[in-house]
Amino acid sequence: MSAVTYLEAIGQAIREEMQRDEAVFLLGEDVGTYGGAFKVSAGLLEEFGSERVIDTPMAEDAIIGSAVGAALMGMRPIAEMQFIDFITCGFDQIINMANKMYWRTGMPVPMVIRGPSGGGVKGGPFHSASPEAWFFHAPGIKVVVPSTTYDAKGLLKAAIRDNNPVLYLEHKLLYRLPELREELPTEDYVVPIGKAITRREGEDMTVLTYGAMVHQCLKAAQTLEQEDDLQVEIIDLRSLAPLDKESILESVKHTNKVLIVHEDTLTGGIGAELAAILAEDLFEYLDGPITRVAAPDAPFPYAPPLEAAYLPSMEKILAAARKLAAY
Amino acid sequence: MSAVTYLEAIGQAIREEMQRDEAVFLLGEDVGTYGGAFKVSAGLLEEFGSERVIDTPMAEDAIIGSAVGAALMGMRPIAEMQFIDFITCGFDQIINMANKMYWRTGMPVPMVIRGPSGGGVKGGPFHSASPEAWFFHAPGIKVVVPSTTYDAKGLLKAAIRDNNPVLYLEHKLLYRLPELREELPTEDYVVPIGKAITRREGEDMTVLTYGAMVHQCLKAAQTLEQEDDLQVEIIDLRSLAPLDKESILESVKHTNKVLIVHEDTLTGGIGAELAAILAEDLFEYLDGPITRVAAPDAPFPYAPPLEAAYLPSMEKILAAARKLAAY
Amino acid sequence: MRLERANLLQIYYLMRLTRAMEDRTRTLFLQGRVAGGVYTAQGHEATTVGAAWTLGDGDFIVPQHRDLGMHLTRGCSPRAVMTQWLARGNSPALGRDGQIHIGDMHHGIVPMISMLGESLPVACGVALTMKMRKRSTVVMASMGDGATSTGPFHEALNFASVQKLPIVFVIENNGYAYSTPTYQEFAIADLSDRAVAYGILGESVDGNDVLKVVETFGRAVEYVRGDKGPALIECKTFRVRGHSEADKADYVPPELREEWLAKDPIPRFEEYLTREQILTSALKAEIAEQVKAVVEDAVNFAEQSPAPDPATVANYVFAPEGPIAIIGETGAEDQRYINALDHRTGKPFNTMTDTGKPEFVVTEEVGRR
Amino acid sequence: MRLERANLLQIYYLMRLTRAMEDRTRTLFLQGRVAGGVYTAQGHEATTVGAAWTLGDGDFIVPQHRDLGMHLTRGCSPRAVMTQWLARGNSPALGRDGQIHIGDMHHGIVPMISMLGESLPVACGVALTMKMRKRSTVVMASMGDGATSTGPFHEALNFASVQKLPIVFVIENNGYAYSTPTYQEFAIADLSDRAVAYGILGESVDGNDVLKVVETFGRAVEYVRGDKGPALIECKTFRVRGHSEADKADYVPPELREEWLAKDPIPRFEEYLTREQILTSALKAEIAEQVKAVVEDAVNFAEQSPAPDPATVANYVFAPEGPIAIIGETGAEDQRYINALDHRTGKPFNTMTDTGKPEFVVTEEVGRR
Ligand SMILES: Cc1ncc(C[n+]2csc(CCOP(=O)(O)OP(=O)(O)O)c2C)c(N)n1
Ligand SMILES: Cc1ncc(C[n+]2csc(CCOP(=O)(O)OP(=O)(O)O)c2C)c(N)n1
Ligand SMILES: [Mg+2]
Ligand SMILES: [Mg+2]
Repeated sequence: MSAVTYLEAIGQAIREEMQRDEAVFLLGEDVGTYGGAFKVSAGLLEEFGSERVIDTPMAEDAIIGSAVGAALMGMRPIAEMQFIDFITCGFDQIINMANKMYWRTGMPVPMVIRGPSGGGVKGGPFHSASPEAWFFHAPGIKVVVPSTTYDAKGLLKAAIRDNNPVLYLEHKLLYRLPELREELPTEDYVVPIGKAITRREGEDMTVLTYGAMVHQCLKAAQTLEQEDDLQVEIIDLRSLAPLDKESILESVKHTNKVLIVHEDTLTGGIGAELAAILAEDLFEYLDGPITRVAAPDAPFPYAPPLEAAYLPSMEKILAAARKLAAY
Repeated sequence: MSAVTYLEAIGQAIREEMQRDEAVFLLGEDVGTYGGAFKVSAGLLEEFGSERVIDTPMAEDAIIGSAVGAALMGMRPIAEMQFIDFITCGFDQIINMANKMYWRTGMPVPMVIRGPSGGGVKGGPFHSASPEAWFFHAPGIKVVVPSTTYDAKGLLKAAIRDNNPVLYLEHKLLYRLPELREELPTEDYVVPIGKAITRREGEDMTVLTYGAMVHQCLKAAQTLEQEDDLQVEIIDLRSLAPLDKESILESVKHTNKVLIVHEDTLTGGIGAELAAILAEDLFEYLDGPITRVAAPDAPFPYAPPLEAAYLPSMEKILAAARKLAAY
Repeated sequence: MRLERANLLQIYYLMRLTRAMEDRTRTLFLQGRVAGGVYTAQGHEATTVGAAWTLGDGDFIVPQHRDLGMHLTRGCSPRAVMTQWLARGNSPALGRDGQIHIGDMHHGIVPMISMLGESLPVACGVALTMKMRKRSTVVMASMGDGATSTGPFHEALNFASVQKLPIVFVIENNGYAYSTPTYQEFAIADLSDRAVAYGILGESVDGNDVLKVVETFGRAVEYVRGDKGPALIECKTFRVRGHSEADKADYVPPELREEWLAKDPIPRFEEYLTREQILTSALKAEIAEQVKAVVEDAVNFAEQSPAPDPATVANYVFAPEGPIAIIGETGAEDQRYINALDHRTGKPFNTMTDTGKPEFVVTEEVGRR
Repeated sequence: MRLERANLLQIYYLMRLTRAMEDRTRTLFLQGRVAGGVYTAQGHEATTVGAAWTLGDGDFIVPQHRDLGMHLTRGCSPRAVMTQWLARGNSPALGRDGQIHIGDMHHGIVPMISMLGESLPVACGVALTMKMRKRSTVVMASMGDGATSTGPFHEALNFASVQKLPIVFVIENNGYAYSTPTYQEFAIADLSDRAVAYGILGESVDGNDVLKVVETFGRAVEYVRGDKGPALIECKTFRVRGHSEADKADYVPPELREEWLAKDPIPRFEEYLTREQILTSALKAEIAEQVKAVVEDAVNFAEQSPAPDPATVANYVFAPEGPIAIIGETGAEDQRYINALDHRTGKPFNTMTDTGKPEFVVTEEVGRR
């Protein structure tokens, strides 16, 4: 058993679930013969055949809609968006068909929609999306965002076994990151949906973040400890819907300061709801303004210097944390 | 000149703008011969002909995409969604085509997308949508929400004259409400996009709201004055994107308490961003928790008793306001 | 497909029942007892009943808003339909959704949503499952002429054709999409020509002639069941009333409506049955009685049913944990499997049960095929 | 359409220029000087150049990711293309977008987005405007075979057919959608058969034979210009390289690639031109020189161009207030009208200017047709 990448962990989860449960199958563009645009599903067609690993035409609404139909039949489809950006082409099928089905008919829709999300790889305006906020605001679908190789596998298994639509957002920047290589347990495991995890303990402030930004924040925390003698607690949300309110509130109750960091744009992002919850529930506990660091309210840019300026940088995170610490 | 309804004001705005500028035209399902599902565009086909009032096939992506193409040519299309719920069927065309066009190519896309939104008319899960939050979180489109007959006309004229995509959300509950009948100025006027308006002044707390909820909140304010001797200030946001931060901050700075009310679901709604802005910018000013009253995180229900329980009621607003006032 | 006397009478009964249920729904609406919009399909009965009639056990329908006839033919309970129209707490959607947005996967009915066209990709998923599970069952997915203009229509038909899915696509071309006449919807004469774009079987049929409909779909279903890939059948019919009860439909030329009223599928079928001495005036009266009784029973049942509990409005947004059996396979009817019962009510799904006695006598003889 | 000697040479020049620009882009990518993905279209040159060649003043193209040949044929500047590939601050997208997501409404080019299929409804809007403005101009909207599987394809073609819009839809069927072979994309032999679904003109042509392409599109453009409604032309060609430079395309059977490499449109056309004694070896060498010079100029220009200013990344999300003239009408070139200049740069749009001298001599003789 050797260390695997974040990307390999995703492939492992799909393979093991398909081996475990014949109701599980994969469909999407180029997921079979090609093994997926990023090779996430390499080898699956060979192992499971073309009925369970389906190369579809370029038609996101049909991919998602077919997944809904199969899920209603009791299957557990995994619908891949070649890039998560293309989820906008099947938006209605998710919002109105999948999300509202159980609530209005009592019939579960156990399906996963997954695909490469996030920036940092020069993908430009149409291959760098962070679509979580739209679905976070669409009752009926769960949204998970793994930041580690262990979580990538465990959260995907949990998503596949969940009896509801789950949007699984894998971050393409983490796919092959050497520092994320990890030896995974040989035995089957899941990371429960709805549970955040504390990546670093500290008393001076709580940082709420998820996805690739978790690593950015961990680096910042080290600097803050060394240069400012600040102990920053870092909470990796892992699951955005449902949100682990408990862990969030508990942490902020003892740090009394909160910094929210996400890669998605600021206005109306996940950070807005986090801030709103804290401002309402922990009014008496806050010793400083709830601070957010996020991408500016603009589309995602292509040119390297623009992308660098767009994404939340170490500098921005450090500056925000120091300002907050000063309260 | 006689008092007109909110619905008639919308029709007037379209007619007058089409008379004023031949670049303006209307397209959508049943907008011509039928005059629109709610008769908003009654008479326009007769006045302007079938080239400027276009009955389209049932195809939202084509409707919105055609509007984008015409707008790029310098026309000013008004694309109607028969019910705003169907905007999810053209979502990609808005998010990726319209919204990002000016930013990445420098070429403006002067277009309006409008349609009946909101609940309270027994429309059920698919005819009661409040889609503002998704677009509020999609840089490149403006979002306006008229609550009065005067604004219905003035904001639509401003939207048509704007050089960007504008989502104009008319509330179907207000269409023919007798108490909203109003005599409108005979001369041309616009309500500038990006400016909120104070519907009622008060010192005890600020209520931030928009759309049909403005009227609900005004009623609540009266009760609070009579029964609790509370002076509630009510700000009708009118424009969600861009947001009139200035007016919001100014009001809360002198009331020091804020209650946010919207018809859309709670989590990730507009209220989340409002709370986040206030929690960050007015940390020292708040004398009570930022409180939100909104629909629960569930799809929109059909049965009258369920709809009544789902929408923010007078009772809920009063209870929240009283709890907040007690701080 | 061969039709016994009993079958013919059953079909006639179902057409009458469909018409009567909708007439009654309309009355309830006019009495202010139905909230929101009411969509009926007078004139579609030959198409909806005739097409659905050709299906067998394990087959699925993916009906749309004019397809009450399909629901009833596939055994959906009139009581369920009326509880839904009256938004009762025991309706298939618990009052959360209305109209005939009714479905029950355990009985082969996929629930629709208002976004027309979107059910077609879902039909592909159902058929894909049948294929994966090596079944010989088929899916019948219907749509209006208007729905053929939507993107999902194209994506679904194309995907179905590539995967050779066992789906009979039914186009109920009733001349209008709301107020929009077909010539403003598409530039071809026969929508079945769209089959050419997918290399699948395409045919158009007189949708007001129930015998032709049964014959055509009998063949189409057989073809599709034979793994030959999907079929696209256009039924030419007409929406003789408004789009909804709020629509006076004055955009329809009176002579055109007259022309189609004259082609009303029920009298047409009645004529045939009488000519063939299958339908005697006595039997006709008896059937009328039966229909009346079933409709009354459904309305009474619905009116005596409880209103939904407002306290539950935000509940059941997510399905609970637990095993899920594949529909139609071992365990699927087992209540331990969460898709075998409605967890919101703790009761099994009931769209097909409580069919409201007295049932039409002839059905006893032959059952639902 | 009749082609003078000069036209033939101009077409040949443009095909060579297109191939050379892409070869050079690939080298730049391999040198790590192009960020992200690089998509080229070796083998498409006869289709892209030939089709676009048949257009005239005021006509529009709605190109996709394989259509550099259309851009160049319609006069888009090689310099603009290279600044875009190298993400310079003076590129058409100011470095905010990349690849050939280049457009300039003032010069008849609609910018694409990555969501394939979505440009087709936009083409309808452009054509609708031409119709409203009573123009005799046309739109040429292209797509790959894969894009014909999308919902927007269907919605656009249907809407265009109902409105009889002046659009020539071009399908560049290159055998694959990324790694997906056509038989997994659709179940028909000729995509032009999809014209039947819309009652419009449909034709398939050898996309590697530039003379056939010019002839076919010459007719199609004329037909469409004559208010007969849209046309759908399938060009059968092949993507002889990978989907992007990251794709080794080992899913393509070698013999199939060989077969198509043998049909390379450039040598084929060269052969013809030589046989007809239009292309002498001297002229061929001269053209090669010209092409080389233009490409070098474009690369040098791009490399000397400034990088985008990070400080501006969040600027210009919204267009400023001000009058907008309708493209092609009085005032549209007037800089007071905001769509006549790029307000982000304060300069007029420049995708068609700075064409990078020295220009190929024959162009002087005849200009662009
Ligand atoms: C995607 C979508 N867009 C718009 C509507 C609004 N709408 C409701 S019914 C209708 C016309 C449907 O026509 P058709 O498909 O022919 O069905 P019919 O009502 O004629 O049976 C429209 C446009 C809808 N339901 N779904
Ligand atoms: C709507 C959409 N879904 C998915 C993709 C991802 N993708 C990029 S290119 C491609 C294949 C396109 O094939 P085709 O249309 O034949 O064009 P080609 O690259 O072969 O010229 C896919 C699936 C996309 N760009 N757009
Ligand atoms: Mg119809
Ligand atoms: Mg291709």
